[in-house]
Amino acid sequence: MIEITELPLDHAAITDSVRSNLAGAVCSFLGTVREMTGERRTAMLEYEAYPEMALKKMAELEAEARRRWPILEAALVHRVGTLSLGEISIVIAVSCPHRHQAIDACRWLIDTFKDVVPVWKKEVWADGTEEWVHPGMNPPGSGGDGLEPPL
Amino acid sequence: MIEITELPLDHAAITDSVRSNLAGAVCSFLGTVREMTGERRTAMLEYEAYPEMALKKMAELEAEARRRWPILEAALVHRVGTLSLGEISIVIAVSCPHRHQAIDACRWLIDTFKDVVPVWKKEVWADGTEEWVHPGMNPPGSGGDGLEPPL
Amino acid sequence: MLAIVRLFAIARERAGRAVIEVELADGANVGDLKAALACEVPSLALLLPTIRIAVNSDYADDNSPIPPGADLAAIPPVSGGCEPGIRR
Amino acid sequence: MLAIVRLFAIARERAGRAVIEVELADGANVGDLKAALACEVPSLALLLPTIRIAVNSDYADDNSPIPPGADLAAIPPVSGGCEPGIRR
Repeated sequence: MIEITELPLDHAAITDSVRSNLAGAVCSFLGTVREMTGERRTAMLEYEAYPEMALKKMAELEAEARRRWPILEAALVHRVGTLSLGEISIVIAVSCPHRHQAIDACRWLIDTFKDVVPVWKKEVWADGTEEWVHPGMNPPGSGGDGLEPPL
Repeated sequence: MIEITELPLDHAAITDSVRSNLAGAVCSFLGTVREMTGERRTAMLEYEAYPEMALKKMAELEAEARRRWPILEAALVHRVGTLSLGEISIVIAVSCPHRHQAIDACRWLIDTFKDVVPVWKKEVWADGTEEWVHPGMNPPGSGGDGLEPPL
Repeated sequence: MLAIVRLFAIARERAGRAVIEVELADGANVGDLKAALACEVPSLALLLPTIRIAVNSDYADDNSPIPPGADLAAIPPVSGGCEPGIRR
Repeated sequence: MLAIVRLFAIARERAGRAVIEVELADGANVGDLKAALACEVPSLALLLPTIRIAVNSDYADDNSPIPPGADLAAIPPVSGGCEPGIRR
């Protein structure tokens, strides 16, 4: 399952979609809207995607993960639009025969997703200001340049 | 949430129980009854626990994980009794501010759970034979001795 | 040839529009497109060093050719998911 | 003193019972208990090298004392969870 949607994510259904009698392990990752970033309080997040390219890159990620691990089923779903505190922005679920395979594949998928899939996040802070979260465009010293997606 | 139960595990409820507005990441691991082990076909699994000690060790695992990672909420639930193919034997769910924290904590919890928590599994093979899965008691060459739980 | 470029996120907001059309010489490459964008939309000039151009939904470097009719997009550094400021 | 030992999994099945009572000298330790179990239940003797004794729900080594009235259990190598034959 590869999907970009404006609807709330049903993590239970997404996790169930990867279960299999051939799997001994399922690993699910949920990204959720966190209220505090250091001392700053978030009011909500806005996610924007380039949907055609995002879906293509997500399918490439799944294919590459399947080359690296014996994945039985995988699901990558990202929500776009305005999300409230605690809501789920992304669900990645993977099933494999054994546990380390499922956990490693899930970790690689979320890490690589965040490097290459064109989805952007805007912080709407509780003080009313807004800020796109663009690694490499943020204040100097905040870290790497985000310019070299590995895929 | 620390629990040993004979009832089917509701992975969605367990995952929801760890969600928090302070968390940016939730990682859930499900152990499920796998049909094939090499060429052998499983009919069902039977799980047995020493419940008092298992609950104590599970609480110790959670406490140790909280020392190692900034865990907001954690849940460890294991089912006992007879499980059919595809059913869930264990759910471990963890929430943290950031994703690697949640994934690393979840991985450590499931690994350490399997080393120290007194829960045993009996394979009931499709050919009618039964076999306790005891690392170190299985045929020579199957690996380590399982004798030194780290906790 | 006419290049139609979609803009996203901070690039869209700075430019004040979601699509830019620029005229390129036939045989132009991605570097040429970025130079044209900087002239056409000065508010993008400072962002361009961090923006990647996608050609037909794949990341392209400055030497990549631009086929006529290609889907083009300006891709600011991505941040899908859930956690700012870590690991980068 | 009387030691009451709970048995689990393969140990329970080999012994044909879930609880064993053995008489120990006062001041006996876990090693003494294992020796007594091997005498009392010969079918356990071959398993005992891989079995750990839990005293009041903690793993104990052979030198650990056995307090009167302690909860005792014979713990075969554990395998909670989901995957045989990996990582061990």
